[in-house]
Amino acid sequence: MHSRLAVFGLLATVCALSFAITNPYFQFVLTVSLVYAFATLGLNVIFGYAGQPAFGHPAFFAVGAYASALLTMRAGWPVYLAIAAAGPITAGLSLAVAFTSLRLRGMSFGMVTIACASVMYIITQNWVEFTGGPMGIARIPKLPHITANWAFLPDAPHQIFVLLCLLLGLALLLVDRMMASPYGRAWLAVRENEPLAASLGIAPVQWKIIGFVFGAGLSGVGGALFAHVIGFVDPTQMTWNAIGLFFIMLIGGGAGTLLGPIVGALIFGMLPEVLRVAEIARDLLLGLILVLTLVLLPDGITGFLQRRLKRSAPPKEVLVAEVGPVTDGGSANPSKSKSIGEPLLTVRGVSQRFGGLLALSDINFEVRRGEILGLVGPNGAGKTTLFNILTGTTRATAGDVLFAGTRITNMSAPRVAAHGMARTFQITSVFPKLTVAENVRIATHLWSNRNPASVLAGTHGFRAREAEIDNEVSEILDLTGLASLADVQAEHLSYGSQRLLEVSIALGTRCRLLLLDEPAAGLNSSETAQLRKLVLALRDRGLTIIAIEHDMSFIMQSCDRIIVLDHGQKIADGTAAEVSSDARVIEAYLGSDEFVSA
Amino acid sequence: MLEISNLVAGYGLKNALQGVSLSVTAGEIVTLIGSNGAGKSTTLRAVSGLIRSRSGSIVFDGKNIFNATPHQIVDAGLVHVPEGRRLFGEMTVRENLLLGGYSRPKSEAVSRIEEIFASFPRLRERAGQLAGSMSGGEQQMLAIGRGLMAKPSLLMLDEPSLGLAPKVVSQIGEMVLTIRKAGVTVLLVEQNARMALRISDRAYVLKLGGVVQSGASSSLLDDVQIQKAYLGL
Amino acid sequence: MRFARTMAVFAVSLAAVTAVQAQDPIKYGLGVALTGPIGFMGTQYTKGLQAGIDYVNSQGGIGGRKFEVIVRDTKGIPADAIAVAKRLIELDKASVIDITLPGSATLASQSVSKEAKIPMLGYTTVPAAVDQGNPYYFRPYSNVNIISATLAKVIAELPNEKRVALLASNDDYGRSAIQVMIDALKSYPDVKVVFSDYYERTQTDFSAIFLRMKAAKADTLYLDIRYPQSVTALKQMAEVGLKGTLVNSLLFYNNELAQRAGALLEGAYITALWAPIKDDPESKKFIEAFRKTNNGEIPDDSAAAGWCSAMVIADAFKRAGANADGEKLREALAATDILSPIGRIKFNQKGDAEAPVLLLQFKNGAYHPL
Amino acid sequence: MAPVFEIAIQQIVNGLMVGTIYALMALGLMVVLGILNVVNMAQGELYMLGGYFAYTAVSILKVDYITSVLLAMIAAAVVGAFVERVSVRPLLGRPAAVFLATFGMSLMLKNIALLIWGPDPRDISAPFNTTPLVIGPVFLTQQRIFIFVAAVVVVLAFAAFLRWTRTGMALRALSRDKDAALLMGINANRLYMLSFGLGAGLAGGAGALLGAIFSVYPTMGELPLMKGFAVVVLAGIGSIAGVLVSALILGVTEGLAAAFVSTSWIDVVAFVVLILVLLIYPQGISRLIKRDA
Repeated sequence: MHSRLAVFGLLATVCALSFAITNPYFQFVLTVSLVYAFATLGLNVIFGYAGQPAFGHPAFFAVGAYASALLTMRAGWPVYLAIAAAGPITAGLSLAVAFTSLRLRGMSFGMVTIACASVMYIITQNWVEFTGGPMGIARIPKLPHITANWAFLPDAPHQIFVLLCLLLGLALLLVDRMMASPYGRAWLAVRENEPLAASLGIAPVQWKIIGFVFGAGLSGVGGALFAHVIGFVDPTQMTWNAIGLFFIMLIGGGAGTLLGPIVGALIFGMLPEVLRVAEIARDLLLGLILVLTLVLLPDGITGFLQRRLKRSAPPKEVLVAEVGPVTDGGSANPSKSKSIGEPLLTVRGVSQRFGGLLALSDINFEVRRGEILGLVGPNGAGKTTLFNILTGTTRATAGDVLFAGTRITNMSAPRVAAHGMARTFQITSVFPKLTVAENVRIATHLWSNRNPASVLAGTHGFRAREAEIDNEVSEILDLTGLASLADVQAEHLSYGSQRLLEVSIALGTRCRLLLLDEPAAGLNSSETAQLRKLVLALRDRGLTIIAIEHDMSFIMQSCDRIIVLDHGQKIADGTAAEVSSDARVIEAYLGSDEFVSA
Repeated sequence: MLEISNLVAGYGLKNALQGVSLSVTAGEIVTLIGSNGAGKSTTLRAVSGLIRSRSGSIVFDGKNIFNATPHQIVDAGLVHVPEGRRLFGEMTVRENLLLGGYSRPKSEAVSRIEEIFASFPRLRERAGQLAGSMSGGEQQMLAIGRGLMAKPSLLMLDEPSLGLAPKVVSQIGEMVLTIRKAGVTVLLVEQNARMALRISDRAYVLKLGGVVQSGASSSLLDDVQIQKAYLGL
Repeated sequence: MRFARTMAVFAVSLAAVTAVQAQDPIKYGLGVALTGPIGFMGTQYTKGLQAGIDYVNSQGGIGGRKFEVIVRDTKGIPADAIAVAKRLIELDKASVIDITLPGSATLASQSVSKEAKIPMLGYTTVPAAVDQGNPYYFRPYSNVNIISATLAKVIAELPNEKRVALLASNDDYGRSAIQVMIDALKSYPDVKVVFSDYYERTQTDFSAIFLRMKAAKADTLYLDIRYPQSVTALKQMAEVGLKGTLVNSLLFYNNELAQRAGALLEGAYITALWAPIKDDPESKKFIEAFRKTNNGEIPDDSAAAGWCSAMVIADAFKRAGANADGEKLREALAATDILSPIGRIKFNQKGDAEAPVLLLQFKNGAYHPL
Repeated sequence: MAPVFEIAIQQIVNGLMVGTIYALMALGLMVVLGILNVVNMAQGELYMLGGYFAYTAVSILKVDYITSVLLAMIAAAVVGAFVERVSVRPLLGRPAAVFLATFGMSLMLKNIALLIWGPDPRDISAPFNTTPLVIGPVFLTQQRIFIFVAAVVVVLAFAAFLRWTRTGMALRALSRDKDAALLMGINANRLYMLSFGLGAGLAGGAGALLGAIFSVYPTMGELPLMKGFAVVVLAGIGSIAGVLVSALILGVTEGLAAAFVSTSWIDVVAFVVLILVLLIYPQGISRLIKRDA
């Protein structure tokens, strides 16, 4: 909310500023910078929010420029209609690029987007009949006046300026609305933690593609405006000279924020013009400024200003969740569950081979509705591998998994999640840069309203669902005792609180079966006690739970049943008392007695 | 020889170690035992410089090695054989050993390989084989041999028995004793508590990032406390 | 050495920026590609222009006012050129602008000159430059149409079978050169174009092209390749055993090329905008002035174009008065009729001087006018 | 023999030669990508500097051509190490930032070259007989054979360096398992710098070799960089043989495209091949590329 105000304040200032500037050259530079802001906004979606190094993405700016130029000049479309059409056209082309490149990840993905940008460049350069080739397209109609007689906006430059500010405001509203919807949350989730996102039903590739295409659409509109502002477009707009500038603007301004792309476009968009004083040494300075910005301002100008403005920002202390109302909720009764029902999960003959190593061998068991099942065993026994197979992260070599009557063997992680299974990870896995509440809100993805029309229009149904999500998030945080930390960034939480946050995230999915991977590891005794209460309370609410744990007191006191794995084999299955007296179990844990001191 | 006091270290903002203090005297075998997540491996990683520590002190052979870089620590004669062996599986046994002696001049490393082969004849047989294609026990042997290449005065072994058959575990135990006989001090992290306590002189029990108990290994061996730390019985 | 020279240009431009307006000079705003792939051509043009302006100033300027050249680098990027044109007009208050190289930059920035009603020059031979509906643009040089017509006539008169292969650079200039050439050759029925293609400015290997020309049995070769790429190309032509009469436009006139690939060039027909072997008084004056300001360096055709730009503008101000506004200057320019190193400059309706080109033949290791 | 086949054979031979140069560029990119997990956007400018260094050595220091190539490799390596120190080390762990910082370095290096050597293309004069050798339908010049042989020698030398020397092993170890490598007493920062230096040396060598056939100018590195990228993505990280094969495939494909399609489209060939391979074998390529950002 705060940044939204800042953005519109900034735009209003820029708008007002335009009246103070009378020199047409400065007006021109400012106008072009405003147009660039559309592209940085679009780039920000895929690079800043979804975190994908789409280095070739700014080429879509030029695609939009060509689309609108050709529509007006070849097909005779009205300028504003052509600009509006440039968005979807660019988005359509970007879909093809996204499909080819987003199969790769990280730097390789980045390089392929560059390759795609090069292909587009060569096509525009050589398809002379269509694009005009290296000559470019000249005499593109300028943005027409909306009305000849606006009393308060007499001259054309101001009209266009105000119009651009309004359009940019509209684009910002659009981005803002997306970011406050399941779309934005999915992008952030993919950026912050892909495996966790997948476990919450957010298919990473699909959401990257959506972000890529949405961003390209915005850039395309920007490019179209650019074409009609400067009246010319040619293939050099697709070369690295142009592409690099967009990245300087976004990173310099602050990627991943609402304000950053606008500030970056305004400041760094004008920079090359300011640097004209250096004449032919201009690139030397531009490169130097780029390197210095990256080194000295890692989160751009906006990040730097934010830190200067509120020095308090990153709390030095590690924040700890207070013991929540878990004690009051549910019957914190350590006794056995009363209502153990029919089987919810059936594992049949699951085996997993990694190269020559048999990590799991013919595992069979059932989990009944409302049960808490403990999964224990020494390091390397195959417990986490089993979890990975159940949740679709790893494909089993053999065997079958049935969940609530559906065969989920080797389904992808997001699809397993959609069936109602959620998990936590052995190594703490949260969305570190987001707040506690945002973390949990992301997890509601599967049951949120993702209809694009409802999101954009902000329909009643959409708002009602978002309110329901907010309610559920605060309910979950109350339950897990994190309510007081709702606005703290997850990375600033104590380890114990992060463990609780993981459980909270899993609960956000409204799952039926919860898999906990070493939830108590590293917790102190009071935190462990709190966790135990929470687990029991969840069981009493009807959730079925499987927990991997090394803390035996936790397992003994919480679980209805315990399965012991060793070297990939199930060596025991029974109640706490049965398991703890099993000779094979003791041997597995303490080591064999065979060793004779030398 | 190694003196750790009040060491605080961890990953990200979490402190996996919350003030660990322990010491190792020359010629000893000292073992660290404790449940998963107790901070055993983190202690070794902090000592060898793989993670940065936040506070405390680490003194080795009279030198302050707190937050020194890993190669400085290796140069000082303190070598860490990591959990899971971490061999370079696509390189041969000989190449792995050669890398183990990276801190030494090349000629010295080459002659040192012969010494390692003399103590581990099995490795000589496999010298040209890819490390990744050997059995678990052989891999562990290579990992230890690779650690010895740098001529350490103190060798830190992290879970050498992990994932090995009982018979091989006992061989590893013997190997550790042989190493000590050759004059190398050993700091051993083990999950296989019985084996570790039998071959070591002293032991520290870690829980939640701190030392909860320490003493002569023989006295800890039949202690109920240890059973508790492991099985929660 | 090179560094010192570049720094000198740099210093001159800096000085131009910061120059005090003591004598209130007439400002000539030049936006040119000094960096980027065609930076070396832009640099030559700038030197020629500066030599011309220095010459005019040494003759006392116009009505007591001297000229000042404000140089701004466009990197050869049209979008940059538009910003430069705006800046030159609105901030530097130039009375005339000159957006030179590449042709697309000249094209792109014409709308700026038209809107501000400021006369504009811009060195390019691309035909479309004068078709932008901008009455303020003038081109006091030759153009591709004239060059191609000249060469087409040469080709038609050759005793060959006249199987023509065309090759030019894949940029604004090369694209229009080939298009116009094909059109020009259409009026000679016995001439057959058997091959045409474009090469990249960054291209290093021409052997595929020459092999294909050979396979097409071409005997008359129109190769628009710039030095030093041309040396490589000529060598590769010999490598693949391609033989034929070379018929070329501006780009094969180069003394260094003659030195390094002389034998390969033997018999070639070459057009040039201007060449230092010209011995008319205007050319002599130009060469002398240029060598004085550039350490004895011999100017090339790009430099000659720069010199002509200076002469045309000085003449127009002389007739319109030193304080003429854009409109008056435009009128004066339209009435231009002067002699210059490239010949008589007189603009047609479109503002195109259509200056004649020089036809040369390379024989016995030297260029000879025809 | 039909002219079509003659052209095809000639172009296959030419493509193999061009491919070796691509391999040099790609190896430099790969060694940096494999070890630091970053993309060096200044690689093209190191290629360009290689050309200028060789030019300067031949025309000003008056050394012979082969010495100048070696000098160019060393000088480019020094610049590469400098680039690592200035624009990569402060940003380690932020691959996208490193990408842009090296892009910034590329802008600066291009501009510096322009200020030092000026915008005119320069020629390295190399002492080769220009009369071509004719073997059946194939024309070859001494210079091209030299470039091919030199590039292959450099690739093999590099492979031997990685395979047989202890430093080479350390580099491989660092790219496979950083922590384990550190525990061997390997100084990571020094090797990071070394890997940049090596990559730069390879690029510089390529620039010096090609600069002798074609001219040297400030923007000459842009295209080879792109080709290097294409080869790296095609080949995947970790296999020198894979890089060499991919580079040769790319070179030959481009050569044939130049003969039978049009020269103005050849630069698209690299990228279209890349995209097609990705469409058909997305798994294969992803599997080959081991580490991601």
